[in-house]
Amino acid sequence: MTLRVDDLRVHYRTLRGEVKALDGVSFGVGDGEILGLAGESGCGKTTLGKSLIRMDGRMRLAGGTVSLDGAELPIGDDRRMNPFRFKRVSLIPQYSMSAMNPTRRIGRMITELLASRGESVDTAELERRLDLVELPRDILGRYPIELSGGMKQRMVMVISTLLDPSLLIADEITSALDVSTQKAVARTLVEFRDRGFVRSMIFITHDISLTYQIADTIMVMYAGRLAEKAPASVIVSEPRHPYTRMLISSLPEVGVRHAERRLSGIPGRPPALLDPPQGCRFRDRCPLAFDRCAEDPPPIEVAPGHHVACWKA
Amino acid sequence: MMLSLEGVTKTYRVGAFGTATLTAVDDVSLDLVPGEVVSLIGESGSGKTTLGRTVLGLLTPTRGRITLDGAPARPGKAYYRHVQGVFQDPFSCYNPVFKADRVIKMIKDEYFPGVAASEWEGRIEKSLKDVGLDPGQVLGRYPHQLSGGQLQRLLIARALLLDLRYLVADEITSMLDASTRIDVLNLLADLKSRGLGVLFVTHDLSLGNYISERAVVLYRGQVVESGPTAAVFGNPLHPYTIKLLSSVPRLTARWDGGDPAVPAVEVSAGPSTLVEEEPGHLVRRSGTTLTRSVS
Amino acid sequence: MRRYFGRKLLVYGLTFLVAVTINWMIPRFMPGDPVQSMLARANVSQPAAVEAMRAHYTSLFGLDLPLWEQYGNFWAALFRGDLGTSIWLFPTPVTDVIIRAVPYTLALLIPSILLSWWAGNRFGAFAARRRWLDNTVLPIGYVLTATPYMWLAILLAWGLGIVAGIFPVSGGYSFAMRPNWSWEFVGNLALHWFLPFVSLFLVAFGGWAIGMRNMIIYELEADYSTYLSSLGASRRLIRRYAFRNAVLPQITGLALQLGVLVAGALVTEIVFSYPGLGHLILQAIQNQDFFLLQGTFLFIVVGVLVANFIIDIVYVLVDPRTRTGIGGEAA
Amino acid sequence: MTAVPTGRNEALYFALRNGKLLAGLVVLVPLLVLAAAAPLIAGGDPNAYVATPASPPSAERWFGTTMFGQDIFAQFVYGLRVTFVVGVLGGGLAAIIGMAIGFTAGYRGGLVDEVLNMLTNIVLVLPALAVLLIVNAYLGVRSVGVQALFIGLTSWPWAARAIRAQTFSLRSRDFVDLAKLSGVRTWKIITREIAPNMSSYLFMTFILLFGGSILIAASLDFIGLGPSEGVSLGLMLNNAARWSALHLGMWWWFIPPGAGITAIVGALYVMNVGLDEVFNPKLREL
Repeated sequence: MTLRVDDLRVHYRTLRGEVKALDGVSFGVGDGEILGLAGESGCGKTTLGKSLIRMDGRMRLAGGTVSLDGAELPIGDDRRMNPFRFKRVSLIPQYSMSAMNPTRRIGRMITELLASRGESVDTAELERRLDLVELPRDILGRYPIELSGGMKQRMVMVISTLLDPSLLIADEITSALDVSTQKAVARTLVEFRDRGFVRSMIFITHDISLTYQIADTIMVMYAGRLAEKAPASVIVSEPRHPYTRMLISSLPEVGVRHAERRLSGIPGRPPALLDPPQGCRFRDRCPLAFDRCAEDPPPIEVAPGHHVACWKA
Repeated sequence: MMLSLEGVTKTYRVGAFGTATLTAVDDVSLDLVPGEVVSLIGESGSGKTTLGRTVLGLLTPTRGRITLDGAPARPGKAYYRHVQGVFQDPFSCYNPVFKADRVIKMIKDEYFPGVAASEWEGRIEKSLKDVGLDPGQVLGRYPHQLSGGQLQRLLIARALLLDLRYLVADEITSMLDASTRIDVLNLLADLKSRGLGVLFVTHDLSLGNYISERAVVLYRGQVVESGPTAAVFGNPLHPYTIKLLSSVPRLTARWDGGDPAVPAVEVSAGPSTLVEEEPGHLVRRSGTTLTRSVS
Repeated sequence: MRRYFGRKLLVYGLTFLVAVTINWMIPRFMPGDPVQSMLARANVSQPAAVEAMRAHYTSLFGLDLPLWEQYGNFWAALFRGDLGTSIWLFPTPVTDVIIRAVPYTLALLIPSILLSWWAGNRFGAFAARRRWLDNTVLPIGYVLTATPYMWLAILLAWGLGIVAGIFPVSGGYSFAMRPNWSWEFVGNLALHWFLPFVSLFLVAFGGWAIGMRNMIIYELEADYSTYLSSLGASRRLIRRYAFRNAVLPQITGLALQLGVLVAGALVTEIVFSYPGLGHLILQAIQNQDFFLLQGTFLFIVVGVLVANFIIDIVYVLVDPRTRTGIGGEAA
Repeated sequence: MTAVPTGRNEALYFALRNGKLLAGLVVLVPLLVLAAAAPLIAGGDPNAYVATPASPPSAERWFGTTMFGQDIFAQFVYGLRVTFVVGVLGGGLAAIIGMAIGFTAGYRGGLVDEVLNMLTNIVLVLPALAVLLIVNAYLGVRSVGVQALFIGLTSWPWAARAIRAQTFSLRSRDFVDLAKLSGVRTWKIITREIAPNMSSYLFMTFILLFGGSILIAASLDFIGLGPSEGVSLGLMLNNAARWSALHLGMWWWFIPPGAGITAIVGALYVMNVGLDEVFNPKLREL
């Protein structure tokens, strides 16, 4: 098990109080595993991704532990976390288009970044990886503004994985891309894993169909908690949590026509996390809800590798 | 009442002193009829949004014309009474310093200054009901207090207050969550069945496929394929459409099942024309070859 | 890039044209016969000077000539370097008077602008995100930028000059001395230079420090800073990048502030009777020497334009984005 | 955690809790009151010769007298009046010109923008004080109003530039398109849709222009090109310098006017930062 997260709680400080963005999440990511983290806006998936590498100033670790390769990750301590970043945990951010310093040549920026981490550039390896993602080698002598959007995206992917981290967090990296580019990027991520540039990966996206294409396991989150986690094909074909089921059945697949089959969404909105309700958080929107749902449903392993947090599962 | 586009072209001047031109939309012809959803499908740079904005009169076509019921469309109250738009980012559509229902008040001020308050309230209520909104939940609130889905519905309700015939829906669901966007799509479909014509602009093929009667695929400003949705999606003929369809992530099949042999999309520099391959199903072919190679 | 400089030069050229036109036109707005009223206002005792004025004004306003010809004559005189004759220092040509004063003004302006810019940026960047420094520096910075240049000059002259008696408070060098290249004279020059310099430096310093502090906070929150932090880059590297990127708008800011800085130098010189352009302006006003005033005005405008252009060049050298983006060489 | 109100009250809520804004007001409001009440406090003519010349501050003459025996406190409070008037008129006029040009250029774009931008850049690089020197020297400035007029006419460019940039980015927001689709006319879109979105920004621009006008006016007065009638803080400095207050050690003559200007302008700047924090949630300290 590469990554082990136990009862992680992360809160956002706001003027109105603490928003419990992550409220007790536990899961693991195995060696060589790509975990797809799916959910709708506000479910805590981005918070989870950020927590594992760098919390921003408004985030606070409220509890729980994270361990990577058997060692504890001091995620709540910015300074002690630093040695782990880049080398053990790395990130491909949402904002690849603006992730590089606009006034430095890319090659120089990489050299300086590595030097500040006490590493030096393995030019041959770097060039091999540029070849792999089909970037010209002279890109290192260019400024970010000279690159197209797709090139920046690939360049950031190469930079982030340069030190072969154990865990890579890819946060919504395809959401701004066209479908054809999205496919190429997603496949490159798989290739990075296959070649051992990264050991395991958390692929965060709101698009379950896309996650399904590359993830080994999919974890669906709802309102700061885990709803369901299972092998990708199981999530898609035999979801057990009512939220997962309703979510998947609301997706119009190519071939589904309104005239033939009218899909429906999930009525209602997720609860506010400033003061989340007791019990199952999906209760208000759930057609199957019953008395017991007033108690928190713990995630239960209903089948090997298939965890569901629902009393009806 | 038909909304038709004839040879609409939009070019921008770019570069130093406008020496270079960029053709965003290239000779697009299209008819919209009541009770039909036409989806305009394309990736970024395809010109779909430019075309949508041109139909709304927010951009002036460089060449070609847009007519409503035979009369040339001119931006102004007369045209906007019948043709309205909803855009991608619901939060950007509302002036953040005002309450959300200001979009409705604007319609009252500009179109119905004489209507009595009580009657107007009744109209608002009806139109909110039509889009599935509870007046108590949306009126008098600030935009940030409402969800993306509610905001989009409110914009549609706003348009319905007018004598609306056509709606340009530009990526209206792409900022919404999966569980709510389908309801907005269903709403469009319902309005269609009540006689509204919808131009549904999207990059998402599955959404276009879900609600539209006809589909138009745009690539670099040109229509590369158009026809009945079932034909375009069931039997795509242009290499670009085929590639696009194969790239869409699906829940029924994984990519690593292997790609179909996708022919390279030729960037046709030479002249090309739309050829009718099946009844109503047009495909762009370069002028010289008329072979039906891909199927 | 050629287009970038082309536009800039066009603006500067037009600005110069506007400045010259203002210079030519303003006297025409004086009520009544401009020549008469000008002569009436000038309290000149020397008859020769009055004659010179009359001759110049008549050629300037050339009452019988059509307007465009008058305007043309004005430009022609300008290109000959003829700005008229000073009334105050009759019969020295205005150009000579100005050229004698310019070195003093430049000696004040250039070091105070460059040093305050450099030090202010360093200090602002250092103070940003260090709570107690931020809370002390910021108010001081605001008070400094809000201080009228002449008032700070007066305070310094009073405190360090009159009360403490360390520095002289008047003139460019002691009355007893004649300009020469001895160490003694240079030392004397420096002593007289110091207070006006410090006064200019301090006011400008406050502004740059505040500007930098705000810019660097913005840069430290930019995506590239967040990305570098996420990859565990050292604070030093992140701050270095942020500083460099925050300096760019400060360069533009320098161009925007030039007018204010020059104005500051003028009034500071007046306080210290420092023999630069500011001093000339005061004398010109007190002696109703309009030629001198107009000549000084043109000199200042040209100086500011040249400085602007230099800043433009520096900016292009420092910011790669202007080179690639504007040059249209982007891949 | 106390409850935080929503919407418009939010701004007021944070304004009342913003130290910088309050500190600025604490300095500014008393000065404003003093200026408004000048005739009540200081009698009719601030330039009247009322007391022993060159006497230092005393219980009777708080700020002492000039070397001609004028009451410096009386001059100070009347000078404050002029300073505020110059700030409001000059800053106000500059703000109006800046808004007119900024909104037009930013909203219309294209050729209109090119031309206005060129004009803005020209006035921007022209050193304002130098222009004012020439204009004032030739035409003579008798009243504060005329002085403010000239200052306003020369100090708008940066404001126009900033407003143009803001308008430019707001213009492409969808709510502007939506207003167009509602048939709202252009000027109404600018005043009702775009301007309210930057009202805080416009207000801050005005504050900076206000402070800037005061400083320019003070410099002009100091050089001797100020209004020929009345009294102003800059003119007091001019008199003090001209009559060698410095060498005579009459510190009470030159300290109050400069301190007055610094206090007003400094308070405005600090308030500006405070307002920025009030209106911009990102800057609010947690």
